[in-house]
Amino acid sequence: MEDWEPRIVGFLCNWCTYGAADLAGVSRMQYPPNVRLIRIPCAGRMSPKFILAAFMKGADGVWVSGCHPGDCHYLEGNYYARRKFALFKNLIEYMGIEPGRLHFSWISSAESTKFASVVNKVTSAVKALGPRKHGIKAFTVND
Amino acid sequence: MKYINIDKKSWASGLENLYENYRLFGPVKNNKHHVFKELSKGELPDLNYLNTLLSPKSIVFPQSETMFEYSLDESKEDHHILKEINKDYSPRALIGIRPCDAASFLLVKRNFDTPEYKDPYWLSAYEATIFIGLACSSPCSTCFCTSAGCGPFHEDGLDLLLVDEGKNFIAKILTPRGENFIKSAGWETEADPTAAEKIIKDMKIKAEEKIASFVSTDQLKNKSTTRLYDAPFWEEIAFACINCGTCTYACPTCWCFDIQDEVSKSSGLRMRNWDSCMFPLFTLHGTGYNPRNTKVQRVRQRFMHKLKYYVDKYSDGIQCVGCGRCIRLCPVNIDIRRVCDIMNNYGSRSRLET
Amino acid sequence: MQNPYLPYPVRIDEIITETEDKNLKTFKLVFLNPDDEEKFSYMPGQFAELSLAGKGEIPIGIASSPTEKGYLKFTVNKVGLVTTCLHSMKVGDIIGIRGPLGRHLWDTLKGKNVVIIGGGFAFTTLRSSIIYMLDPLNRTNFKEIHVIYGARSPGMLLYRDELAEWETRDDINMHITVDGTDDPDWKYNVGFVPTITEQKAPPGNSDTYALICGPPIMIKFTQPVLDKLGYTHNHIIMSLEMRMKCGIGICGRCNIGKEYVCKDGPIFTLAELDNMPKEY
Amino acid sequence: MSDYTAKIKEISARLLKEEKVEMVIGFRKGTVPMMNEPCFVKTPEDIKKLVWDSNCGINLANYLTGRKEKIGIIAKGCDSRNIVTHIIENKIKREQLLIIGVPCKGMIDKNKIISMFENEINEVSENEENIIVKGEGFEKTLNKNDVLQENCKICIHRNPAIYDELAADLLDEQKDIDRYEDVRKIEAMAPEDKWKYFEDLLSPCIRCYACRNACPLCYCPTCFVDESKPQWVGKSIDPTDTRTFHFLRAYHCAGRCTDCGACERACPMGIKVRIFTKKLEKDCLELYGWEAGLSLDERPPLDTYRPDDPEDFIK
Repeated sequence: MEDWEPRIVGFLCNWCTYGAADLAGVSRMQYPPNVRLIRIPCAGRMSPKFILAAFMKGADGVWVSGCHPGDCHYLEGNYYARRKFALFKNLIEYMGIEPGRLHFSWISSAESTKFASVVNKVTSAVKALGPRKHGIKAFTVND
Repeated sequence: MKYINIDKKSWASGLENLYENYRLFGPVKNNKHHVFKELSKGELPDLNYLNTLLSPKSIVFPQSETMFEYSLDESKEDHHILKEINKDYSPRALIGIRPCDAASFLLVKRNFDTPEYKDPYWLSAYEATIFIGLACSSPCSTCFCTSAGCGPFHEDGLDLLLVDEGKNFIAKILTPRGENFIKSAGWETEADPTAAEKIIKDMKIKAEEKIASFVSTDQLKNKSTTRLYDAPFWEEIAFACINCGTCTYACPTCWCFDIQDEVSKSSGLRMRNWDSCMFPLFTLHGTGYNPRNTKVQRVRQRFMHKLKYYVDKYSDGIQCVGCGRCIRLCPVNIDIRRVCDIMNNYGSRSRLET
Repeated sequence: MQNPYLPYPVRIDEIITETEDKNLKTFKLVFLNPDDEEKFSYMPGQFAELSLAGKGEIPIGIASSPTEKGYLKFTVNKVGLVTTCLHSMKVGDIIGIRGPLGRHLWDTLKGKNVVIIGGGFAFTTLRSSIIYMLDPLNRTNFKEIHVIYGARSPGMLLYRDELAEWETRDDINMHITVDGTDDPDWKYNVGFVPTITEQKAPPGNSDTYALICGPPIMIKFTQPVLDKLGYTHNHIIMSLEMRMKCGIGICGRCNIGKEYVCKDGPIFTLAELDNMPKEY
Repeated sequence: MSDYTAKIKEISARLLKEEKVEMVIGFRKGTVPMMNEPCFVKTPEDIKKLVWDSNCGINLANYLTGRKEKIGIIAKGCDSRNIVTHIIENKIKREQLLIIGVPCKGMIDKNKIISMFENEINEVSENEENIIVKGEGFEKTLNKNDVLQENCKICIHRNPAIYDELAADLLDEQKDIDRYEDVRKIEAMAPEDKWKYFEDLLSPCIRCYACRNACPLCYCPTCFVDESKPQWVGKSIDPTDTRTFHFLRAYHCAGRCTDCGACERACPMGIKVRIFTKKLEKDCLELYGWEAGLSLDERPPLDTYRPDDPEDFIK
């Protein structure tokens, strides 16, 4: 397991964290390549189904990132999302998935340094836990 | 007819012998309920039970079953071509099945074994199975087997009938397969046929007397399908229904299934899973149109199928053996006995209250 | 025991986009094992389950005729998961096919006048029937053949080259129609199928059968027209659509009354349908 | 209980007679012990079939979804809270309803009672305090409080939250109840043990969806398990699919669940499915001070926010 690398799915708000990822890229910042990024229109669009589907299909970690409170492009999407995430994070842990596998962050499009640092933190947290032992479905419905 | 006396002291050793030649399945108490499961070596079926929570249909028709496998890897020569899967159809014995459940396999066989098409999965499993019945001396209050074409000592569909006589079982051998089973177990003490016959007959009469609930089915065949279908009572019958699949999943005679593909990277499976006419998805077209879009329509389909369409199609009674599971398990107390009587009496002089 | 759920492997040999909205494509399929073609012996009006590994199966009417050897044709409308995937496939891809499924009524039609009434993309099995009847070996088995076929617009008609060819023949009476068009060169009918049926279809008699296949709304308005023209219900043949899985009358979902649409249909006479619950 | 029934009949008869409602939704006596069947009554002659006893655990709010008539509905505490939720979520209009409130003394746990006896139970009757169980060769009197449904034992809203009529005087609510002892026990487990716990809990599940369908909150036209593009979960009885179903179902009830116990009561396999919804109920209370179905004027917790909501879990 020495050379095991986690696979992490990141869901990023189009208006902030996704921009930060771009900025981090053009600024040639270094961060681990373990995160596969998926752009979503707003943290408020994030459905718990996406997170469970990612875990079910074998993700070692999931990370969701949106705009800082007050900065939502749609004014209040991230406020609603915050409540959804709070309940869902607790539920995921209650289910028996380790706390270090699901992460949330607020990162504005200017915060490329924070972006790189959060990717680092998320990756090392997931890496520390090792591969998942349960809840990966070998055969899934293909769509 | 041949009868064997099985001393309960030799029950365990007999099963031990059988274990060499058969996969054994039997009722086992799991938490609060009895369920049918495969017995491990040395594990004994618990024959001191009223009936299992769910029917034993899953032994022959599993809730989920793989049909084919295939590769999606285009570098492989046979990619995207479905292949049959080797399955274990070695002899298996279903021990302690109630006569009603045994009869259900014969009903269901009509669906899976047709003149035009044979369902290889169901039939292979069915043919691999020998059915060791356990006569029912204390029927439940929800049992109405005697008016649903079978009874507590019914023998159809069985290879062997066990009758619990306290210290021993009398085994009535009904088929050559049953005889092989007995031989394989090493139970050899033949019982006097006349005496055994008498004991079983007396117990049977007693058991049948205990059956306290009945359905009337005599008029179903004569009724017009479309009149029953259009009858006004369905709204009232269906009102309480929540459209869960409990009745259909618990029922020994429900056979509907769905076919689905699941894949893992470049390998795939085609599988089938139980389905239920209670679910809207069952009949939903790709276009979004659903010919059975309402709860009333779905409830009507279930009862019409069991109590009218099947009756018309096969002219051999209703698609129900009277096990009473749907009555006991329905979360909202929809009772097939009541529905059957309403249908049977619809349009007759003494119409029941609807 | 032969496994009726196991599809024959076939290769996509040709893909034709049929209509201007690009939602209908015809797939020409060739059996990988020539023996399988022998086993797949069918008649017009039957259907097959197309099987896409990893996606599932769909029941589709066979658009080719048994008189066309060496391949099968299916015209597929893009609706759900499996058809969408099929539409994205390319020539050379491998799929599966199970069948032929369903019954046909050709014994009844022998020696009779046949009036084919079709609408929209339900014309596929009707095409199969026309090709079959026009085959020189079969044509003498039928008297007059009438075809009333309508679509929303000229660009939505299927098999346009063949329609044009049939128009020129004298052993088939074609009545092509569209709901409307702004094409000044359109030389056929304009109007809904029920109207054209009323104008062009021959009157009903014991020697004449109508085969109808189309959207429910077309069937709903055509049926009274046929009544008026004197067609009795056992001389009107229709095709039902239901969600299906097994296609062989076992899985239970296409049950209507005591019939399974997949096995006992999908073709029924209106007289048969009159005695079945209206649940389709 | 007979006085409850009499009063319910009297009110229902009056509402129908005065044409204030087109139907009354209530219970009729079941065909097996400890079961009553939800039913509707449209004419004064049919009133006689209405009953009320300790076997009316099914949540009748489930039968209101999308109905157009003027309806009289019999509602215990939890039913009334689900009616409030239904009104808030526009599944029924307040003006359509005449709520016949029933201060509820708790419903009995049928499965528990059945499992207490080896033989089949043929008859169950009750009085104010006791449940009398009879079967072949036995008769036993049980203290009703000992055999209540788990959710009824810890119920703190026995009185209807809204009502237009009352079938009895309001009750004193239970005080000093620890509602979440079982949830805390699981929260305290290590992840591995939690996983195992739920694996065992869900192993009997047959995916019949009785829990979902018994729930008045589950009225989505297409449930996520039935969606096909994409299809979120498989249709087999794969344990991962089953677990996903149960947790997502519970999550969809977050801030809406009244712990009426309908799901658990409906489960044919006897799975304690409230353990999922209770976790969310507890978190909604602790994080947002929310209890579902108590007020028509407040938005449920996932339909609103405060700028200073807790966010210490966010980086």
